[in-house]
This record gives sequence, structure tokens and C-alpha cells, in this order.
Amino acid sequence: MKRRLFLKSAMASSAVATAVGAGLLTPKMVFAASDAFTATSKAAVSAAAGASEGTFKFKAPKIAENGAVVPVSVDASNLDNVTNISFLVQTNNTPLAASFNFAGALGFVSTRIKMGKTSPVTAVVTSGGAVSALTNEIKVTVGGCGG
Amino acid sequence: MAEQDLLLPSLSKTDNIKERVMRIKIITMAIAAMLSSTVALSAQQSSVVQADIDAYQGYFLERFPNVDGLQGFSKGAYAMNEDKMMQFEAVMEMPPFEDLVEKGGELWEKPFANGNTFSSCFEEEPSLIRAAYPRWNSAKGKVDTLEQALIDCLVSNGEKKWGTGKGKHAWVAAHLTTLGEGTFINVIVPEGDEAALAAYNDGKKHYYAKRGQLNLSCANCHVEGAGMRVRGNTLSPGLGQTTHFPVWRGKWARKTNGVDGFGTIQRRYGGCNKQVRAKPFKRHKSEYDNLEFFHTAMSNGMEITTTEYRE
Amino acid sequence: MAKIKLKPKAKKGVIKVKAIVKHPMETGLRKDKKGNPIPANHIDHLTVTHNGNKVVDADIGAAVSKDPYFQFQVPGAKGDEITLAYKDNNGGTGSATAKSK
Amino acid sequence: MKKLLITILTVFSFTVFAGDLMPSGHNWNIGSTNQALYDAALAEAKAEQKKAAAVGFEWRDIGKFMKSAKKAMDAGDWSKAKKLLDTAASQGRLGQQQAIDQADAGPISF
Repeated sequence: MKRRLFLKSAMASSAVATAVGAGLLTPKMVFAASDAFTATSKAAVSAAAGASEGTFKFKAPKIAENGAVVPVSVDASNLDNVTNISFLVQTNNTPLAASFNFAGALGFVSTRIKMGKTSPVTAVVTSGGAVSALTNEIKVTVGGCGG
Repeated sequence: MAEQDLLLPSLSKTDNIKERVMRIKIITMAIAAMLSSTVALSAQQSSVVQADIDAYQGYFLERFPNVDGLQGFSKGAYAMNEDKMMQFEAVMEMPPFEDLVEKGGELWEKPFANGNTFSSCFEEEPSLIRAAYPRWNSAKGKVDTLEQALIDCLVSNGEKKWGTGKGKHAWVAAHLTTLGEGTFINVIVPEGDEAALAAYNDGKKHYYAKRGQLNLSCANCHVEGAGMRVRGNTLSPGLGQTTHFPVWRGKWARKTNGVDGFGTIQRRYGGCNKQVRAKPFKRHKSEYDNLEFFHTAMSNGMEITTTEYRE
Repeated sequence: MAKIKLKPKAKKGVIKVKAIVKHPMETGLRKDKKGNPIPANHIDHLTVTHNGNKVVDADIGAAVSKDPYFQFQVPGAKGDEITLAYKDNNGGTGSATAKSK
Repeated sequence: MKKLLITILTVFSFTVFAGDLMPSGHNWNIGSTNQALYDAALAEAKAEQKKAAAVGFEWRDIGKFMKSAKKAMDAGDWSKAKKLLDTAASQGRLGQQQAIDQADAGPISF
């Protein structure tokens, strides 16, 4: 079952019930994220959908060395009055990884996220009420040598 | 794309490269001169060994003109791939190993049952210890490594031996590597010392001999293969591999659920041997000690960069 | 129980706030060796305060790495007080305060 | 699947063959005959492994092959055990040859 398809169909609660009933999903998996966080995630996804292309800097690896620790950072200090920076891992059940609200801090954040597989990752910036976004594909491979 | 530029230096750059190699050689010689004048008693480098070092370093400098000079090679595969470098820098912003390096420092200071501490076993002040090893011990007729010296110190003070390769052993070594930041590697194979040259040559042979089922030598991967990709990973250049050990490897950290990713250079040798499907040798015996002697000498003139993260 | 490493450093009127919070960040989706699900245990809320003013207020998901790392930039100077506080989904909390270097 | 079939056939044909040579009622002897063959093959593999190790060119998996061979033998699969021990011995010999081939190894590219 494709997760993205599932995401769309999950809007209809009956589909979730069916999936749970069929043993495809354990209740824990469905409710892993809190309702509030899921709502924030949904809001961020729809905001990103209508966003213009960002002029800020979004740093993320093309190929992640370690899927458990993928560094991502946004430098939106070129924009005035940045009030929020969010990261969305598009293929996750709950795409939102983190949402940072700013009041007095510069429009910059750097963090590390975990990714189980290759996915487009979107950085969403809200500045002066306008939303802009940039998406980078981050490849996750299971490593070999190194060192 | 940037990577291809590195692998296939364009012809128009040739003149620049020669100039660069010359310049870097002069700097290296100057550093070597500086070092030997400060350690007036230390023996002169064997001319055979110096020729090997020049050829080895010259090869890398010529082949990778985009790497930032001799010192740039200490960043390994990261120096050859911007995407990886960015991730390395992100990890090093606040590295996962700080706590264990601190613990290593505490173990270094902690008195043994007899009241002595580790420093009683070393003549050098702590910041100079890392770069003082590996070195030829003419009295014993063998190579001394820092890691072996730590074990010897425990034994001579009546303490229980530690396991080698990782754990406490690696933390203390990592503490000393961190203190050693900015000192220079300067392995000397004394001119005219046949036994020292034999140990060096033994290590050199290990480095260039193909081994294991895959029939690959250290040099196949880390000299000829440097910068090339194997199974999605970039092979690091042999030059500069010893500037930052013990390293914290993501791969080793995952084995301990992120608790301890530290390993010594000889732990890494074992891993490399296994990767070509050869049986690894016992740590801190002549095979790896001599390899460490040769391998480190090849990076003479390079700075110890503190302990670092590696994939 | 969780340890916070907080390092604020001022340079040219901007404090770089670097922090690592020791936290397992369990998603609730993983299983242990016996196949039993490992319960979710992750930071879900984080704030940064500068001289008493809240400057960052973040919602954190389970997709943030174990022992999460954050860097923020806050206008300020050496000696300013930075506090980082978090709450996890099980109600666990923690905070650390440091004077900017 | 194919491999398994071949193995079964080999074992089967061996049994039939052995049965032909031996007077009936002596089939219980096959087990101890195989054990003797196994012991000999193991001794050979170990000797080759030791020689390879002595020159510093032992390959990684020789020990593993011998362990698997013991497992196979315990499960009564002599032919699988033989294959594994033969591989172990041959890798031992290849390691020794490698030591000879690499006796003069040194830098070539510069």
C-alpha cells in the first residue's frame, strides 16, 4: 500500500477503520502522533501546497550518510519578520518533522531528522504572513564502507 | 559533478598543479625542518622513507588539485564531496562524542590504586603525546604505538588491562588526540637503523599487498581508488587517514545504539581487512604496529585535527 | 534524567544557540527484539527564552533524530541569558540555562 | 531449490552406490565411514588454514566454513560438509599462493 495514497484516503475516517480492521495498521501506528501535532502537520502540508518558491537557503544532503541523523537547516535571514520555519518529510504518515515559531529570533534553524527511506523534504517559511517553500529530495541508502 | 572534476583534473590546470605541488612540498619541508630543530636529539629521517613520503604525498596532491592542500586531505572522503562535507560539518557542530572524550580526560587524570596517573608513564606533556606516536623504540627493537603505551601503563602500575580497540582505551586516546590539535605528525625512521627500516618495510608491504578473497590491497582502495565510489560510499584517500583517530564512526555508534562509536586506528585496520575478506590480525602485534608506523609516516607534516566523526 | 547541552555564543550582535537534548525520541512505531512495540517517547514541545523573553516556540515530531540537535540565532550579546526548555509526550520536562559566551 | 535437489540426489546415489559395494546389513557403517572422511577433510582444511595464517594471508571465512561444515555433519549431511571443507582448504591454499604472488608488493603507480 502506497503511503501517499493512504494519506489521501485517510481523510475519510472509514478508510482508516477498514485498514485497522484488516490488520494493516495497529492502532498505535495510527495514533503515534498526537491529534494536535497531526493537525499542525495537516496545516503545514496545505500551507506548503499553496506556497511560492522560497528565496531562502535550505541546506540538506542529496544522499544521507546516515538516515538516522540527517542534518537539515534553513537560513531565511534574508527575509523580514520570519514567524515560522517547518520541515516536512513528504513520505511520512505525519509529514511534519518539526515546526518552529519565532518571535524575536532570526529566521534560522538547524536540526537533524531521521528518515527511513528516500523522500522529498520540504522547508516551509512564513515571513510577514507570506508562505514560501523549497523542496529537496534526500536519498537514504544503507551504507557500506566509510571511515 | 564537482566530484568528477576532482577525479579528472582538466589538462589546463597542469601548470598550476605543478606549482602547487612544489609550493606544498616547500611548506612541508619547512615544517619538517621546524620540527626537527625543536627536537634536536631526534634522529634524521631515512632518505628512503623520505622519498616514499614525497612520492606518496605528491601523487595525491597532483591527482586531487581541488582538495585544499596537504592539510585538506585530513578530511578524507569529505574533502572530495561537498554533499558529504556538509553532513560532516553538521555533525561536528556539536559532535556526539564530546561526553566520551570528557570521560577519557577523567580517566587520564584519575589516579591508579598506587596513586600514579597515566601521565607518569609519558615524558611528553599531554598535548604532545598524540603526535609522538607511533615511534621506533630502538631499545625494544619495535614500534611503540600510543594505544599500546596506554595498556603498558596500566600493567606497569598494577592495574587491570583494558580491552583494546574501543571503549575506555579509545576514549583516553581520543582525549589525547583532541589535546593534540595543531601538532604535526612526524614519524621518523632513523637513517641507518636497519631494524627500524625493516619494520617500516613490513608495514609498507602490508599496505601494498593484495589480500583476502577480494584480492585487494589497502593501496588499491585508498591510493588508486581514492575518491571513487564503492557501494554508495566514497573511498577516502590514504593520505591524512591518521590525523583524527580514534574516530567516532556512525557505523560503530549504531552497533551500540548510539552510545559509543569510538574506535582506534587498529580497530579500523581490522575492519578494512575484513572488508576484503581477509582474516584480521590481532591488535597491537607487529603486523598492525608496523602498518601504523608506515601509514602514519605517509602523512608526515599533517596536523592532528582532534578526534573526528566519520561515516 | 535527560541531559541538555546548551552552548550560546555571541558574535557580532547575534547569539548562536546550539543545543543537544539527550532523549530517545522513540516514534512508537518501532518494535523491540521480542516484537513488542516500543512505546512512543519523544519531545513534542520546545522553547527558547532570551533574557526572559520567549523567542522560539516549537512543535517537535517523532521524526526528529534521537538526542535532537538544534541551532537558533538570537540577536543579543555576551552575558545574555538563554534558557531552553522541553516537554515530551509522556509529560516529562527538562530545561537548561546558560549565559552566552 | 535446484541445489537442494542435486544434494538429495547425490546423497541418494551415494547411498545406493555404497549399498551395492557392501554386503547388506552393513549399511550402518556408512555413518562412521563418513565421519572418518570428514575428520580427514577437516584436518586438511585446518592444515591449509594454518599454513595461510603463518604467512599472514588467511582469508576471513575459512573458520566460518569449518563451523558450517560441522553443523552440516551433525545434521547428517556429509556431502554438504565435504563441499564446505573443500572450499575451506582451497581458500587456505589460495591464501598461501597470494602470499607468494604478493611477496614483492609495493607501490606501482608512482
